[in-house]
Amino acid sequence: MNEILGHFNYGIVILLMMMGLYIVIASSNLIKKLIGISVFQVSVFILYITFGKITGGNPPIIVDNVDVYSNPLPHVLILTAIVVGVATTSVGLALIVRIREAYGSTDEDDINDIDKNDNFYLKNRSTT
Amino acid sequence: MIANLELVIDICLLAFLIMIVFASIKITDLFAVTMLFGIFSFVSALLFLDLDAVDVAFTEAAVGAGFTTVLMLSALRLTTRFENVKHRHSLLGLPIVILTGAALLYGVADFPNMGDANAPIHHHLAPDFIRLTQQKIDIPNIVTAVLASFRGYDTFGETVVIFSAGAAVLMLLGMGHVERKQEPEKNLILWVVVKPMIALILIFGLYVQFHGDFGAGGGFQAGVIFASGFILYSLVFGETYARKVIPATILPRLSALGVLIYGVTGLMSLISNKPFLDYNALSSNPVGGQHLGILLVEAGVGLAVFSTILLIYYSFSGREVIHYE
Amino acid sequence: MNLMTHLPVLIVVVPLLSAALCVLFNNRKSAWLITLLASFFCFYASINLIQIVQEVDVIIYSVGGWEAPLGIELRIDALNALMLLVLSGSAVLVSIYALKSVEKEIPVQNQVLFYTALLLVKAGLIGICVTGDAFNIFVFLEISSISTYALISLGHDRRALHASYQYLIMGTIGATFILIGIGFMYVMTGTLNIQDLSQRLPVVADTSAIRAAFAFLTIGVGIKAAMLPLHQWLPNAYAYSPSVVSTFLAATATKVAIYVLIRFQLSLFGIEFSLLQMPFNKILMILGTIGILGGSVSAIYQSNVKRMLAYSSVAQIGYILLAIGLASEPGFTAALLHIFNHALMKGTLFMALGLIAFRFASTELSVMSGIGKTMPLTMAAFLIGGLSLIGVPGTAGFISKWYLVTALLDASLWPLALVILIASVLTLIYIGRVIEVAYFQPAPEGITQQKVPKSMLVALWIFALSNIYFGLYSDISLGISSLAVNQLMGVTP
Amino acid sequence: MIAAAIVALLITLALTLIRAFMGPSIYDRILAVNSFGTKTVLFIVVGGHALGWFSYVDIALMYALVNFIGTLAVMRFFEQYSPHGERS
Amino acid sequence: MIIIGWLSDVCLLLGGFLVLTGAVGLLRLPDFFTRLHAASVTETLGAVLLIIGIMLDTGLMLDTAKLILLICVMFIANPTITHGLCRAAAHGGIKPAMETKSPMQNSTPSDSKNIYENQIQTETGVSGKAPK
Repeated sequence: MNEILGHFNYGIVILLMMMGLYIVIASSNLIKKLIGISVFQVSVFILYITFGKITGGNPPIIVDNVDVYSNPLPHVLILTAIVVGVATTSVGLALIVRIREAYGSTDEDDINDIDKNDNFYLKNRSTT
Repeated sequence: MIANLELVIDICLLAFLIMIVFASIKITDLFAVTMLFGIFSFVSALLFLDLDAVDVAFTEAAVGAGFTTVLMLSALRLTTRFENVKHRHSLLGLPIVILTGAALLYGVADFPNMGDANAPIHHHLAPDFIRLTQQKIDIPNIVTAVLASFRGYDTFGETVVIFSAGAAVLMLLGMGHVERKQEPEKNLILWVVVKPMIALILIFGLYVQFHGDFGAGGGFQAGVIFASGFILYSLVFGETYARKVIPATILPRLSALGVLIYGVTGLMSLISNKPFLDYNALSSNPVGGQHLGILLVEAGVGLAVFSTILLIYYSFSGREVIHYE
Repeated sequence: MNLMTHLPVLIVVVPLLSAALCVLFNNRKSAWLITLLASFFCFYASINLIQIVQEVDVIIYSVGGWEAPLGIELRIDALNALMLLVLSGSAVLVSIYALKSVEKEIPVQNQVLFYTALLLVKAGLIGICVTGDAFNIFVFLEISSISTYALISLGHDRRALHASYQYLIMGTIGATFILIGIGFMYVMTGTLNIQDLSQRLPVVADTSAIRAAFAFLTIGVGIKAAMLPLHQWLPNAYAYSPSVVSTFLAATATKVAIYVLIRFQLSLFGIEFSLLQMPFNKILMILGTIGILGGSVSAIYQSNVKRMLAYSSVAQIGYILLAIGLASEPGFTAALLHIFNHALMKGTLFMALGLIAFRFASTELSVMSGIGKTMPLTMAAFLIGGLSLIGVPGTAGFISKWYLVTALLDASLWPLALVILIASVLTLIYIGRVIEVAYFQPAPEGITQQKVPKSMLVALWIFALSNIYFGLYSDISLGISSLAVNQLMGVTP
Repeated sequence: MIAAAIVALLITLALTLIRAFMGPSIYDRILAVNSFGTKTVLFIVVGGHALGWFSYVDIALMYALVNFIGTLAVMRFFEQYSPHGERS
Repeated sequence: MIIIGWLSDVCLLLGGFLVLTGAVGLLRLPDFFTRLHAASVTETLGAVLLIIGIMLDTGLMLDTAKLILLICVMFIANPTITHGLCRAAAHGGIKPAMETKSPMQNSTPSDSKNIYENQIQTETGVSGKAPK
């Protein structure tokens, strides 16, 4: 029983990761894909933090008469990873705004169709 | 009583997360999905708090729920609102997702149980960090000590990441210009309430910046809180006034300045032939040097994050909406 | 404060801070000057580092004054030195080349930020090649990726935006897979330092967590290195980006990802675990051969020469993966040699295309008819690059193909050697298509001798001549590669 | 008694979440999200006191501010999509 | 001392009860404005009661001062948001249920659904096609 309870958190976090990945692959809307990627990243952060936890341990802030601290290293890594995630999301959203203005739509399949007849048009354009 | 209470909270929060993500798959109105993502960040920040990660909860709430939601909304303003459902290709997605899920579960099977004290990660580096922070750096918050001093090079890389994101968004969208006719119409109650709130937010930002060594806080969180103070000002009083308070032209220079502050603090230790980012060289007694170094570095990070986030917000909200009728 | 001891960190910090300086001064000319000075400094630093490495085998520099497993250490051995030489060399030539090409292709208000992003990509890639800490690789990978997304999206064609978005989605998923892999390794061993990990991994090697970590790391790095099934982002990203960006990316970006693959396979997991126990050498060989044939065949059917070269890059990466898959000493030497030579080849070809784009604002094959006469110097350099790609004796391409074929024959895999020859013929076909259009078709009348900016021609010809130089005297490239392989195979530097 | 308050808050969070999913119009969703945010702040205060989380008051204060800004942003950006709001 | 402990327990109980009724109201009430009313009123008072309960329990410490600040922030922020939301909804075309129909029919929550359905339909026609 203790084995299953110990791994319960990991199971749920993996389920979250897979839902995030599913959103990225299944949705054809560009913004929905970005939200899927953010969900995927946040669930990886939760996985990292569940490593660092000690049951009965205190947050890694030194207080007298306490000696069991949970591990500070995953927290440092995740602070870096959160900022990386926000940076990627903001660049992605800027790209989507530009794509919307250039193509007129934020749907992956519409954009692929417009690309296809762009290529066709460019290929047999007579040279100047 | 405490143990099973934590277990109940843990299970409920995880259940909330699953429900939120499941709902955001189903809903096609992107406004609602963005708001659900806001709650998703809030609940995951709660979970971090429950798992003793105080700093991470602070950052996730400030950056995830605060800034990302506002950013996605300003992006939605410029693009369409509804998702085109008939283009769903779930048959392609399912096999890949199931395969990765199986690989993850296979990998997780050998992990030590969650929270048991004799897992390998608690015996190799963590005790040294805790011991050395007390002896050499002597500040209560070990996470800030590890972030700024032990792995200061990582945080330098991270400040450059936020700086490069600012440069990238500036390249894509430009600084934006505001002479839109439609400013937010005058809402007296909001105006009266928001004025003291902004003062409170800015003071709270300063408190978080310098409280980083003792409790939850630090450069990133303070930068984001400062920026959301100005974002609130521009939301309520309109973009033209906000750009009068802080013009968009100086923001890229400020974020470059933040990165330079961080870099120069590191280079100063090179003068006395110590390695890069070694704060012991900054002043006579090493512990004082560490404190000074961490203070300077956090100030650099705070400045870089504040100016970049405000810059990104200005680029998005200063852009014209193009109609495709 | 003597400079020599601090070179490993300065080679990363100088480009980063000069990128910040570019934004601070916010003036186009000074931005280009800062980029040039930073590139020259990095080139000078990498040459010194190579000399130091040849004497002292490994340079260890612990940042922040904290010892290895606690703090982050920069570890430079022969493999890093080779990568640094490739990176800073092509960076110098690209920054010389960039002045005129940027003025023509990039809108005025974005030029300062273009140089900033270019410096950030260079610093990110150098940062990856220098650091000895697994998580630090992830951070610097993100620095270079975010700036690469911005740079690719600056292409004049709207498809550049879509290509950059697809690269962003694939790249972020790849980076998150790398994060998962590092997390799994951290849970089982408790450390992030590559050297420390390589000592602690054998104890836990047969657990499922480490195998999953190996799989996730390989897939994550595979996406960045455009390994075969994960390469869809590369053709569009290289074809539609501005010419300066595609030149620099083609010469360096995927090579750095392959360096990370080698670093993880050999020094982190050790040869017997990564290549033999997990049947990865067979997978690499299969992926390599499919990449070679698939890339070359699809390159033939491209009408846009840049896309053609992008597909040929996928094929060349197939060569490198095949060489790694051999898991033998000559195999790794051939792989490192090809990383070095491929940077030279692709640099020449993409720079020549950049000149054509400078003149005709498009790299479609139909535009290039009769260019042999109107732009003789450019096409001559293109010809040298093409011959080197095919592997004609006397060029750098021949050296790496020769060592690859001998390595294959040592491992008595003569059918694969046959594949290499077939691929060379395929390369001859698609390079021949361009040469035939350029030299044997009449130039449309009214197009006279074209004056092309001197700085771009100088950079192009330095690349072309270095192709030939390293074809004839391969002592530098061969020397460093074999030193690197001895260190890697010795595995305990 | 604090455990009872925590359980009550958890149930409230769940109910608010259901309203956020079901909400027919967008305004119901904005309302549900805002009240979810305020309930989270309360949950932190009560949970922090009961389970001894460290510096829970700072985090609660920060949550309240971020939730205020987020909801204001949603209303501000949604103005243009409502039928009467003229497109900016 | 016992009185303070007893008092804080009462506050906590009352606060919890109020917050719970607010959430139930949020679910059960038929129309947007009634839900808005239910959610915000109970929230503000419930918040004050809960935080006072906690303050009584922590006694005189730095945290208590911060909790007072938190009460002030929530006391100001919450009603403003409710006011803003109500204005936006009225401005945005949501009609209170009674106005459109006679009191008899609008008791079933289902028909308040179709008021919003046609409103959402009008909006989906907004996304346009590419300018050639």
